[in-house]
Amino acid sequence: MTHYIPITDADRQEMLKAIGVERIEDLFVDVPASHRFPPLDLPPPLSEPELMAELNRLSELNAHARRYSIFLGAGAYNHFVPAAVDQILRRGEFYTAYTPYQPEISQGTLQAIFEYQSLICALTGMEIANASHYDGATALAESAIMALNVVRNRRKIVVARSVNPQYRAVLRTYLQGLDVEIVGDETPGSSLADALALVDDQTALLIVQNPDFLGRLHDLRGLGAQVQARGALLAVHFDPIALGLFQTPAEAGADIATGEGQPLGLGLAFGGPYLGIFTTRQKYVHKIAGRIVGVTKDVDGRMAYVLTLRAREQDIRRERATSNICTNQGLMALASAVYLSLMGKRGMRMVAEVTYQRAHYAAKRINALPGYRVLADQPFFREFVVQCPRPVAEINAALRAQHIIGGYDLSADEPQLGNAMLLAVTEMNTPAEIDRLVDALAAL
Amino acid sequence: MTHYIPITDADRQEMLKAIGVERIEDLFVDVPASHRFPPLDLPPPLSEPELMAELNRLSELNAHARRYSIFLGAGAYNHFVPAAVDQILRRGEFYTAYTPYQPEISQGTLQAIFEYQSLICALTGMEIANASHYDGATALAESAIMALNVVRNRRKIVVARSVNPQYRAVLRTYLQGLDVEIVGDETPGSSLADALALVDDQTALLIVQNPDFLGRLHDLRGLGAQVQARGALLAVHFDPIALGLFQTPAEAGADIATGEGQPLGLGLAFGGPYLGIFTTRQKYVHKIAGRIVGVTKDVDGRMAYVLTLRAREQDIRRERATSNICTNQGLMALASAVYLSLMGKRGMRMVAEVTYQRAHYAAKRINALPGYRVLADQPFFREFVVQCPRPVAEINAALRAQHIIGGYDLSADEPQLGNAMLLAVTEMNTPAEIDRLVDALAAL
Amino acid sequence: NEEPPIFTYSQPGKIGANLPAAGVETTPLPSELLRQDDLAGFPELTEPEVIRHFTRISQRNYSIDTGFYPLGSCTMKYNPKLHEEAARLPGFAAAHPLQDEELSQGALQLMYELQSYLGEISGFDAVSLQPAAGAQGELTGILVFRAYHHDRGDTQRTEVLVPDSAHGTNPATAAMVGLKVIELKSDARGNVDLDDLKAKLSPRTAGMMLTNPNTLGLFEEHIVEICRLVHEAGGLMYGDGANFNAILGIAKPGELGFDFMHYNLHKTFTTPHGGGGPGSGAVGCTAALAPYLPGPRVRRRDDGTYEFFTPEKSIGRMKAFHGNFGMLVRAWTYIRSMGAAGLRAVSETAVLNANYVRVMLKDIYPQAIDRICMHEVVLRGLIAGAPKDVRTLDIAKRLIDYGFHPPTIYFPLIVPEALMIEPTETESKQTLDRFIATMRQIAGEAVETPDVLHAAPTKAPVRRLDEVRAARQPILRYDAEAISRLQTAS
Amino acid sequence: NEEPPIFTYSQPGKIGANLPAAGVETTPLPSELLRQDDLAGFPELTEPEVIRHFTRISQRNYSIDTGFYPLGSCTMKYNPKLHEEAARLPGFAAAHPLQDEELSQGALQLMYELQSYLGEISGFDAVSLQPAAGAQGELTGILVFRAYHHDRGDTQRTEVLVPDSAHGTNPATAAMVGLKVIELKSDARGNVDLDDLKAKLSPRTAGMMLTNPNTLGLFEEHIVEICRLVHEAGGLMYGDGANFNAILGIAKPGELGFDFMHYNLHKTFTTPHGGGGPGSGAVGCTAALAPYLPGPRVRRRDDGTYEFFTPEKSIGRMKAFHGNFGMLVRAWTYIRSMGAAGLRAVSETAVLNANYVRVMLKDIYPQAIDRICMHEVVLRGLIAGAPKDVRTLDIAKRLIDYGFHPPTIYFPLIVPEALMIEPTETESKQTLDRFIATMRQIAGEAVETPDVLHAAPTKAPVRRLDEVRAARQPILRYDAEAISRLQTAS
Repeated sequence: MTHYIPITDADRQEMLKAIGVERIEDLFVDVPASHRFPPLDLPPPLSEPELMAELNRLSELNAHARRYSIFLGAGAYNHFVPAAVDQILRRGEFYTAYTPYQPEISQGTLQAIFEYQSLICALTGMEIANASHYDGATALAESAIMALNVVRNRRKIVVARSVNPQYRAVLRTYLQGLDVEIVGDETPGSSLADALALVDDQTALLIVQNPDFLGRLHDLRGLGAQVQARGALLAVHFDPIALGLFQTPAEAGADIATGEGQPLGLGLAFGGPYLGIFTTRQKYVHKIAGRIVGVTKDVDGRMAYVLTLRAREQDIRRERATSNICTNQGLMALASAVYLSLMGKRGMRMVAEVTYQRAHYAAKRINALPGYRVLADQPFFREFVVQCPRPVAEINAALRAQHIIGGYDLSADEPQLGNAMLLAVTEMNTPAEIDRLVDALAAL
Repeated sequence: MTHYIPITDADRQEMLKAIGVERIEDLFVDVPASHRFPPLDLPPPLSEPELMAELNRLSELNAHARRYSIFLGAGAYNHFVPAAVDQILRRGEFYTAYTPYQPEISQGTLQAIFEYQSLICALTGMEIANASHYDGATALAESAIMALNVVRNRRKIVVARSVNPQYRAVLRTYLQGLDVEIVGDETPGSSLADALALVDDQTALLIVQNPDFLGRLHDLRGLGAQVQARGALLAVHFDPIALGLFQTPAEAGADIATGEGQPLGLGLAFGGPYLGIFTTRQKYVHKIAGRIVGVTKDVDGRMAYVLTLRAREQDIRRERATSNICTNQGLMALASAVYLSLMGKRGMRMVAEVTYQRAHYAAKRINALPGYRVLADQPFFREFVVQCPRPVAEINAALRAQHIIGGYDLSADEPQLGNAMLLAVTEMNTPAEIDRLVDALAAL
Repeated sequence: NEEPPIFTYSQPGKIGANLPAAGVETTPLPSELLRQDDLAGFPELTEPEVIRHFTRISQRNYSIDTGFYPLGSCTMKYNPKLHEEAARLPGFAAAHPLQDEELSQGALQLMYELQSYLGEISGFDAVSLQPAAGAQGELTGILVFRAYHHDRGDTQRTEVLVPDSAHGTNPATAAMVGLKVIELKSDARGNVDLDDLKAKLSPRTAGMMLTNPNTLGLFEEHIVEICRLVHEAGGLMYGDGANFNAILGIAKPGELGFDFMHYNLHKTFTTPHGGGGPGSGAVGCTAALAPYLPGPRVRRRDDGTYEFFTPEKSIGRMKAFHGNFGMLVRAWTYIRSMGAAGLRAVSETAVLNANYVRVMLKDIYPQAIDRICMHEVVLRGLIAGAPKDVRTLDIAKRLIDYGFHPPTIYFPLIVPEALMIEPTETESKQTLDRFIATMRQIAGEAVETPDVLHAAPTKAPVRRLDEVRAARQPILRYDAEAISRLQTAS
Repeated sequence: NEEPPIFTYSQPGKIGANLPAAGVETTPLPSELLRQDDLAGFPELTEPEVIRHFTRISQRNYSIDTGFYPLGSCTMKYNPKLHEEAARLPGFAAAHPLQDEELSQGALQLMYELQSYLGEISGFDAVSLQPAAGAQGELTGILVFRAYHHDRGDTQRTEVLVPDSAHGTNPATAAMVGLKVIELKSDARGNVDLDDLKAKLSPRTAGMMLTNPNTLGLFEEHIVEICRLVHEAGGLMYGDGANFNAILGIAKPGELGFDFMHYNLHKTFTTPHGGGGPGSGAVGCTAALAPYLPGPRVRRRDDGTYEFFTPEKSIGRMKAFHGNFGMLVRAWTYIRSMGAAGLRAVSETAVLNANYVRVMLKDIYPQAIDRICMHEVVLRGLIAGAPKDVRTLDIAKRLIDYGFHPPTIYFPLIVPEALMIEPTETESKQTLDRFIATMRQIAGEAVETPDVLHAAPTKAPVRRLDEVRAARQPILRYDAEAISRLQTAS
């Protein structure tokens, strides 16, 4: 018995007697005797205060946003998380519930997901959203799987080079068992136009990202029509914060739009759990993977929420399934629903605007430093490429000493850019912090 | 409008119209014009991220238990707070409710307080407990006020020197408007026997503390009878953690027993909010100040909880009241109820035992250091007096550099002890931490 | 949906905490000092059982976070969630109150700043953060008045004037300090009756305790005159800050003539009510009274660091340590997030909301005194055409069935069948409109189906309670037998 | 008690967040790139309204923290509260996943240790923490199988064997990777039918996916033989870890002959289910398969520090960054708080609890296969004497009225009217006895008052839903008009 196990010794005796065995070991006779009760070589158990001390020690071995100024992004962003979000996440009724299989006693989770879907539709302009995927990368991979199901008999996926390289890697992992060709991202520095040029009558999907991995904003109006004219679908991977100000995937004519929900109140969390946002057109509702919540009535006529269109899922179709997704990121979807509700129309615009302005302030100041050059041939949102006078790793090491986490080192992904760093600025980087960064760069 | 005020400009116009005034200022015509709308010279408002940054800065200017080893007690103790306690405290249903005036929709708070009262009775052995006072000091002062009402026409309170000096100060503050004599604690080093000797036919109450301010455990069996034989009452101020092992106030024959509930899962919190525990005999139920919850039935026969015996309170008796207490420490009582329930019989004994053993280990090791002497003429629980080779302030300054918060400097309260420090050790001080303290003292 | 007492889950041997072993060579326990009863009656449970129990009972509570809570005189406003994070930062939640001042500069700075902000908002020269609650703030004030008079050799001032509309704590406080309470009448407009005041002022007057806006929700129209009269008689003016939410940035009590007031940080400054506490009753006063304030207070040293000090003529400590510090963190955060304009918007909106409810309901529920109100309005549960046995209590209980917490009822005592409604500024017009519609609906029910009101509530976790039984046959701690007897009793 | 969609609280101009101003010289926005629709349909609320809304809807959820949740195959065990604090420590919650390894040593050490612990508990040589959920763990495994075979030039292995009792994710996973699913029959004792297995093994066999204990709650008696047969045929054994809670310290899948398995950290290792996620589906495997695992994994450098690495023949990334790190913190904490003996006690008690429910109910609800079960038991909703139209669904819904979450029903598919009950080790005998008594009570009702079951639930926030309407006339986002039409429709 431990503090988590409420069966006492007396209970155990009584229960064993009821079961009709003598000892607890008798319940395990089906396990091959030679493999039964193996020793586990684990550290001795720790008490709660000891554990908390050790966890605190490990935690403080990491740099984090309370002690460091963070100018690193590349897919995870240090945006503001209102305290109210966590107040809701900590409610046992939400976080200790499971998938809402019994709708009568799961209306809380169901309503939250329905509102999440609705908020995401309003944010993206898209017609429908599912209850989420694991993260932005897997949502993007699911867009390819869906496209292959929608556009039958085409086995080519075109993906722009400017899509997050980790996402492109996941896409390749997901599709490696299928007979599919993935092209378009081989050449460093290749453009959206280059990718579009590859869309042909064998192509099921074109995937682009906006703002792209290098932070650049693209005008995608009309792109959907161009792609659809070639019989393919367009998937746009968006940034949910940028949508406070900028062009939606719907305006680009996207058939599918995916996003990483992390900036929507989830925090950095060393990479997860995050939130895969997936949206598409109403007409593809039966092709969408993952869960969806809809509205209906109960027998008394009360409005109620329920998981719907489940015939799509593997628990019914099994081996004909095209997705095995089972768990979604329910709690993260809830967090983002709380975040989006708190922000509202004004808040989303403000966050995007403050982020944009501070990023441009930082870019201007850095560009004025001798030896540094900001690549700004195109509009950008919160991230921009800085060409540096020295290797990025050296610069970051120097910044570290001043409790600044510098930008993403592009030398492996985009070697053609030289000593290039991808810097991210959000509304959490105060003007004073930006000035401190600039001073530190200048002093190098 | 702010993020906390949901009245929009349009609402305001509509509402003003309904009220029949033009501008919001018209609602304040009763305020003398010369004093209306004074400017407030306050710092400009901060956004939530700015506020959190500033709060974090202020927080980290303080030493705290995550960064320092704490050997300081003197009325506030660094005992273990299980994470489960805060999970319950963070529930909006508890912390955003008010006093349970409407019992039908306040059963949560009422049941929690009833269980708190019950747990405190089981812990202390006393017959009844109220819903709490502000802290240990004010609970102790209330014991004097109650005694003056129970024992009519006696105006003397005897208080032992070994009662926490801050508590004695509060006692004097509370009674300063009444014609009451407080004696017994004038002479440094005076004993319980000295105090008992002062109990005469003018005495309403004897107040003692066990373990006392210097950490010493007393055998109080029979004390109640001796005091009552002189027509007075006995109040014992107890330590709730010590009661896991040691003599209860009931065993001492106490008429009133008070305690500081801080060690019961409340944390240090730089001194508050804490929890004043107040218990007494059933026969004094109509003399007790503060709120009490009892059990009854609703009209359908369901068991239910309710504030009861309210005729005692000032909201009914007003100017004949002997206490003006209105608020209790409801949320802190809840915290301690959760703590006590988690600990249970075994846990309370373990915490007391580990505390006792580690304190004694520390005392033995320190006593073996040249120049240091532990006063251990009497059994002690978690605190003990160490006579030091140098002024305590100097020693503590040196310990600080090693992230150790040393003991309480007794030089002002008990100058006759010389360079004396009151050291506290709890189950949160690991053996390794104690060794570090000993090494640091040895190295001085 | 019922949840039994936690003791019913107990089984020998269970534990809900994961504690360390001593890990040191052991010292024998002093056997003669051990308790003899083995903690009889103490429950034994595991963590899952404890969490489930308290989670379940929490759902049997109404709270601000679940609904509208227009409890008059209590200022049940929203408690911002940021504040809960703030108070839990380790430097606040895990700092020892007696650690050296050098190790506590963050806490001291926060306290110093909060003293300044509260002084500025109220127009006072000095603030002490020590009192644990409003009632303790009152006790502080009256002790300070006494000390001030005594210090000047003026020991004959044994009377405290209190209006008949006052909170019960006011006369109780005066009585606690051994002073005599003289009650003052209210006039037809709900103000203190000036003639009665003049008649009762004397060389025995220690001071007067006044809530402004008063408990009728009305601003004392003669406040400057009242203060002048009391001062002329040698008395001091105590301001009960319970209703301070009405006048942030609207008026400063210190400028109106008050000498001393308490702040209910848990009303005006959003620290949570916690089911009845902890509160925080900081106090402010004029420079003349500052030397008598309880200590420790915080001051700034010349080098910019902070230290505790105790005023030279202090009445002493009101409690151990430095006040309910966790509440101070929340109040500081609130003031810094609102700023001057935000605080004024708070009071303006609180008053707007109350007046809106007033005008939308007073045709059915007569207003006690027909004036523009401040942050709360006192109506009366006298519905035209309803049977006499429909009382305000019934209206209140019926509101529960519609999902609302009832207003304060039967207070102030001078208004028969009082319904005291304080909406606060953190409620939307939509919520107010729903409440207004419901109140009007209930008035209709009172006339047409009065039994529905008598039977209410029927949709709460329990229905009306037998309070007489609770008092006559008190069960004040868990006792399986007594509860079993209760359950089988008719 | 109903709570309308959050959009109904929206009013123009409200905001629920307190954001900073830019505070820098501004740059014009690129007007041609701005969105055109002004965020139409986006709600506008204040913080109090948002908190109240989500608090209220939360109370319309059943959860472990409020009651018994015996959902078979889901291991709805208690989620320790310490873990929630642990995952929120700033070095875990506010660290950037791409910050330098030197700045992430605490996180890397924790991941490294968790890899080791999971490997030790399951008997595997290598662990990757990357997969985000059990289903992704399965995908990982099948991709690794494929890569392993291909790497050896063995490209003809296109079939995956899956028992007919398997979780639906197993065949779906195989299909996702383009492999063919071959279903295996179960025998009369609930084991895989060995003859069927032998008949279906071939040079085309890539591997077999097996849950052990299986979804009947039974331990595969021939597990060693099965593994031997599959290996002889050149196939690999995939272990679905969904039921791992039954065998901690009881048996190690790696020693039984499995080549690969996933761990559901949210089942066995107490990370909260979160209303359907996040999960965490770490995977373990033999040394032979380790080179194919997804990266990054963590290894220890010679100097005692930690670094990420990607195995040389890795199938690639399964998701961005390093897995659901917050869940890893919780699982690490759980293992460190339980230790070896504690983990064995977990499984022993989980199995004890399931068998206790089994023997106390199987006279009324026949056990699908009458054997000692492991951590869960599959009964059947076939009550003697009850009308035919009383179905398992009705029993499940009636449980709701008594305050219990229903078990899993109609799964596994091979058991008609299945009731799959998994009590877990964190429930007390008292709770099990109440559940058992209720199940027996319902059986009585099924015979005597079957309409009560058909009408159930009547005490939940809503009653049975029109799921057909939800699918036929889908409303998948807030649309005031559609909802209004729904409400007026008959």
